[in-house]
Parts: sequence; structure tokens; C-alpha cells
Amino acid sequence: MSYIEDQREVEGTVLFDHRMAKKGYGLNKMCFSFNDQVGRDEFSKDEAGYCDKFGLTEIQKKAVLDKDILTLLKEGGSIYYLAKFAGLLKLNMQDIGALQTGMSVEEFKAMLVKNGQGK
Amino acid sequence: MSYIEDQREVEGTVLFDHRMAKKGYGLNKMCFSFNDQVGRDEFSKDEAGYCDKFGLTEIQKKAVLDKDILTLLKEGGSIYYLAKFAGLLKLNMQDIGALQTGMSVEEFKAMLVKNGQGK
Amino acid sequence: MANLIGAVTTSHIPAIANAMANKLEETPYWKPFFDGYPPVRKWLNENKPDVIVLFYNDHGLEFFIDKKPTFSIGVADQYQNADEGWGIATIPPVTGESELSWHIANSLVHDGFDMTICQEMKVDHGLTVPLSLMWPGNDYGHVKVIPVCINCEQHPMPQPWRCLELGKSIGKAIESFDSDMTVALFGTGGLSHQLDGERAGIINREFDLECMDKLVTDPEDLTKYSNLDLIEIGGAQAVELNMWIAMRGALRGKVTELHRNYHAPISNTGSGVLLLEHEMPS
Amino acid sequence: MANLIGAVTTSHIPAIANAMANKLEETPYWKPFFDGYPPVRKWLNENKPDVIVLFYNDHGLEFFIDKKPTFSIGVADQYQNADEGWGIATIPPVTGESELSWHIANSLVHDGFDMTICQEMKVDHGLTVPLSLMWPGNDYGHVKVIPVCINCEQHPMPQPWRCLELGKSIGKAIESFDSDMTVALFGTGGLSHQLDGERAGIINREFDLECMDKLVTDPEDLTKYSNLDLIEIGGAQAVELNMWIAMRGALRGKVTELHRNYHAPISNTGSGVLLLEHEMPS
Ligand SMILES: [Fe+3]
Ligand SMILES: [Fe+3]
Repeated sequence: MSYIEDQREVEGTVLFDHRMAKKGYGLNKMCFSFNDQVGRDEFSKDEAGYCDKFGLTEIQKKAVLDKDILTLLKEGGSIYYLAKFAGLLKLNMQDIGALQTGMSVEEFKAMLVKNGQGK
Repeated sequence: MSYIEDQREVEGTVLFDHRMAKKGYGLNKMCFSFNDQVGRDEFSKDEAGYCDKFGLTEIQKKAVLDKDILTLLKEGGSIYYLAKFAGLLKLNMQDIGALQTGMSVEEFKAMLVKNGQGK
Repeated sequence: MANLIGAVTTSHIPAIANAMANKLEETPYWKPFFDGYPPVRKWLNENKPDVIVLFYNDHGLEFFIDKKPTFSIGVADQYQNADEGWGIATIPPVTGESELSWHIANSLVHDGFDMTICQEMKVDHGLTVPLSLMWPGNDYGHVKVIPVCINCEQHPMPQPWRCLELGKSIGKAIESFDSDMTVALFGTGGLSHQLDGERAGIINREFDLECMDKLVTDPEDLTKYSNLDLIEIGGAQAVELNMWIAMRGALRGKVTELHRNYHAPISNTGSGVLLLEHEMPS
Repeated sequence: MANLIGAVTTSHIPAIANAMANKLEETPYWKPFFDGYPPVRKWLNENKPDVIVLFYNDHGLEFFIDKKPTFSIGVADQYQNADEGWGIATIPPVTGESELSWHIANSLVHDGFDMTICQEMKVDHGLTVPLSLMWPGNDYGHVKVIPVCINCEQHPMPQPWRCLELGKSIGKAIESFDSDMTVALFGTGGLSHQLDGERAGIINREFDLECMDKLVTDPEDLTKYSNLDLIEIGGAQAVELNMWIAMRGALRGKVTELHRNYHAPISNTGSGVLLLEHEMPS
């Protein structure tokens, strides 16, 4: 079956496909700019203004200001670019996991251990 | 036969292959910068200095200053990027053809007509 | 299912844009060239394709050899033309068709074509000259364009057989797109020419005409050539024939030649025009 | 003919580099992970491959989704690491091997792989972490690296079957290179993990172990999966298995597993190590 005919949804997962790549273009471009210290500094100085510079939608902008990762994913953010945003916020991948799953970081880490042991 | 095993030489032709792409990297990068007015202006102000900025070899630099297209091709220039250099010099493709074949522009144009008629 | 209604081949050299800007169409030098286009323009105006899938090569505007794709496809809603360095006038933005573009891109990668997928892409004369030529006065804003860009600048270049395969996969993708839009193909560039070296100025009229014949009746036969063969027979830039071959791959069934023109030289090239229709999907 | 002497699989997550920078190798959390590596380091130090063909994915350092290649290959003599935005230390330049790189690139395009060919390429943790891991103290400057980059960030991604084909073509190219240099392969990334969404934190130990088995004995079997299958079974980033599959495609004849380690979780991932040899060309 062709990829494009395969309409399976994976629960709790937003595939970064063409819909998301288009929807999130400006958002991801902003996050891509966080590869540079200049971009990070400019963002930190004026978060909303920096979002506007990349043409983020109001929903995307609010989610950036709220550090709302799940909404950012649904609004087209790619986890690979959002990871740079998370890094800027000094959050690691377990912090992000906890935020997204509604667990505490300790609970999330415990789940990883459990999953890793195949239980 | 694989492309890489096909060692045929075509007389009067320098294939822009991996050897040339590597050898001419800086030269072509300089010519690529002529897409921008800023690059063209900077070159016109200080031709030799602009060559140095892109790390051209002495042979390449001399050929640029001499507008020696055949040498530039042999030193790794791609005709697509050299065309931008030619444009900067206000030379068109018949001028360039004449330069490379050692004909006058009129002779070169006459040859094109003859070839175009299949004679 | 989107309807692939036909295909056009045309040269895309910058000199054409300059001739139009300077209103030279009726001069003795240019008339035999421009005389090839009224039937094509008429067909386009009557059939009004919604979308053009345009096969071209970038000549060093968007792509540099720092990162050179073999095949790339635009998936944007708009493309900008830009300064190419030698003074042909920049033309207005080109309208894109992101939905069908992405559908084709998805389908191509699924079929094993390793595309570079572009949401931002500057388009050079290879794409813009054919638009200016088909819609004089740059009156092309209503037509949606899908750029398919084939490496003809740096070896290794995709071989003719691979370009034909690419076209076949694109044709299949167009026909599987759930829409009643109409699509036409442009295959641009070519034919025989060589810009560089002591051999500059080569034109092979006989080969060009044979390629045009084969392109209509037996495109598979053209895959017997390697790029090096094309270079040897038709000049270093004759590899641009690959865009015609790719375009032809997207047609299917019986192909009818509605119109043809060949004139050489224009600038340093042999210039061929074909207007083709094919059996429509049933 | 260059000698392909073996292959290594390894995780490439940034947390590994951080753990090494902070000297955490012997802590209870990290020890079971780092214990997997001494046999691999020993093999590398004894066999001293001249070149590593390293399969990885770029996580948004070099490539952005403005122009996203499916497959790219580096052909430079040096690659720079750079700031990725979250504070892992930048490491010294990586040495390239442009001659063999170009040979592989030429051969791949000839075989119908539509590579993006890179003379300049910043390499991110996907490539650098495995080097730091195999040569502690970033003592990898003597090893020549050929980066082969596979899109795992944006759909459409190349499917497992296509990645296996890519590897086969690369293996053939290495063996046809006129040199007595020795080459090893690194397949990096994976295994099961998901960083994004409500489903973040998934690890599928059973699937990881099965993939490691199949990778050794029957890689063709892994091509029954689509990327969507991998995502469903192993999480959104389990697609990184494609780098392992591509690597495996380059081996031939009977493959021997010299060493294996599996540990989960490390950060959010299942981490697998394999050290493989194959029948040498005769
Ligand atoms: Fe062209
Ligand atoms: Fe990764």
C-alpha cells in the first residue's frame, strides 16, 4: 500500500508529514534559527517579536510563549526543531516527555525504565 | 558500462565531474556569488582581493584576471558559474564561444548557422 | 483523478527572454524560432491546464555544488525568480500548487525516487523562460506550476533511463490525485549544444530531429544513450534532453504529435518544439 | 579493491556525549550502556579501518525543511561540527575521504540512487557521537569518515526496502574502488523510541532484540515493514532503524556477530550495539 494511501493514525503521535511541514514552516524555521547564539539571544530578548518575525500564527505564538509542546506539535512543529527550543528553555528529553504525557519527570523516567525492561 | 568506468574523453570538452568539482570549488563559489549585485560590485572594486577571499589558486586567479575561459575550465570552473562571470564582463555566449574556439565572433556565429543547418 | 491532458517541449535559453524584452520576435533572426509557438499558445489557451509540471534544470541560482541534488521538486505555493548575475530581468513570482506537489513527492519517494523536497526554491531561466514564452507579457500568474529540477550541471548526472523512470512515476502520481484539475507537462532545455571548451558551438541537427521523432514514438529507445553518449553526439549541454525524456515518461498509451517546430541555431542551441497529447486515462 | 572489513551499530543520542563530558561512564545509570563498547573499541584498534562509512540522520543542523534531501552523501576532505542549539560541546573537525566518497557517489547515481552530493556539510550529533564514543577523548582525527545521511525527520522518508538497496549499492561501490584501504561501516541511531506526543516514552525491547537478530541473519525480512509500521511498533523515531538496515545492505555473504549489547533505557531510547564481520570478497 502506498504511503499516501496508508491513512493509519498512531494514537498520541502527530506524524511530521506534508501537512505538518507546511503548517509549521515558519515555526520550524524559527526553531532552526536557535542553532545560532544570535537567534537564541534575539528570541530571549523579545519572544513575541521574534515569533512575529517568522510569521507564526497566533496559536503557534501563544504555544511558544506558554511552552506548550503538545500544541506546538499539532500546529506543525517538528520534534527535531522543537528540541532546539526545548534546549533553549534548558529542558531535556525527559522533561519534555513528562510535559507531553502529563507525568512528573520522575514518573516519566520510571516509565522509561519499565518499558526498557520489556515489562 | 558504469559511468565511472567509462573513461572516454570527448575532444575539446572538459567534463565537469568530481575532479573538476573539487578542483574548482572556490572558483565556482566565487562565481556563484556573482548572482548578487553585492558580490559583483566587490569583485569589480578589487578583482584579485576577491579571488583571494575565495581561496583561488594562483593559476585560477591569473585566469580570472586574464578572462581566460579555457584555462578556467581546465582549472575546475563550471560553465554554468563561469557564465555569471562572463555576464559580469558583458560577454554573451557567442563572445565566449569565439574566445574559446579562437574565432572572431562573426566566424563563430557563422559556424553556428552552418551547424544548425546540418551542413 | 487529475487529468494529464498533454505536453509541450521547448528551449529555455536566456536569449529568448532578452529577445522578447527587446521586441525582436519579428526580426529575421528570431522569426523562425517564435513562429513555432502560436499553435502551442493556442492549445494552452483553449485547454487551459490548471497546473504545469515543469521539468527544468537549475543553472546555479538556487543550487550550488556545496549540496547538489540529483532530483528536486518544489512543494511551495509560490516561487521567486531572482538575479542570475547577467542581467535578464527578474519576472513576477510563479504560482505553485502545494497539494499536488506533495502528492507527487510522497508518491515518488514511495516508488524509490530519492527526491530533495523544497518548500523554498528560487527558480531560474530554466523554469521562467518557458512561462514567459507561453504567456507573453508574463501573463502566467493564473497557472500553477510544479517545478521538477534535474541535475544537468555536475557529473554524476542521472542517466536517461532514470529520467524516463522518474517521469513514469510522476505520471502515475498525477493520475492518482483525487481532483478534477487538468495538468500539462513542460519539458524544457536542450537540444544539442555546447557552451564550453574548444568544442563550443556544436549543433547536431540530424540528432535533434531523430530525438524528437523518438520522443514521440519510442522514448525507451533514447535510454540506450548514456549522458556521455549525449555529450559526444550532441555537445556538453545536450544532457538537457533528460528533461524531455522525463516529461515523456509521464505520458502513456498512444501519443499524438499535434505540432512540431525545429530551428537552429538560436543563440548556441538547436531549438525544438513539440506539442503532444496522449490517450487519456479511462 | 578496498576491503570492507566489518560493521558496527550504535546509538547516537546527545546524552551519550554529555555523559562522557561529565565522566558519568561508571555511574549505575550509564555503566550497562558503556560496558557494551570496549569490545568494539578493541576491534577498531586492532583492525584499524582507514575509512568509516557512517550512516546517520541529520537532526536539523545542516538540512532544514526548505530543501530536504532523501539521501545525501558527503564528498569533502573535512566536515565541521557546529552548535546544535542545546549546548552539547562542539567537537574538532572530522576528516573526510573525498576520493572514495566521490567514487561511491558516482556509482550510486549510476545505479539509480538520486543522491544529494555535498562538498560542504555540517555534521551533527548523529555522526559525531558515535565517533566520540568509539575513540574517547575525540581521538578520531586519523580516521577518514564518509557521511551518508538518510532523511528520518520529515515524511515521506525512504522506506526500509529502499535503504537496504542503498546499502547494497554502497557495498558494491566500496568493493570496486581501486585501493587497498580498509573500510568499516557504522549504522547509527535507533532503536525504539518516541520523543514527541502523548505517546512519548515508548520503548519496545522485544522488537529491538528481534530487529537485532534479523539484522544479522535475515535483513531482507526487515523490509516487510513500512516506516509507519516501525512507528507503530517502535515509536516515531524508530525509523532510525533505517540507518542500520542501509549499513547491513553493504555487507555480503555470511555475516558473523562478534559482539552484542542491548540496554534500555538510555535517555528515551533502546540502545543496541552490534559488531559484525562478513565474508570477505574473494
Ligand atoms: Fe539550460
Ligand atoms: Fe537520532
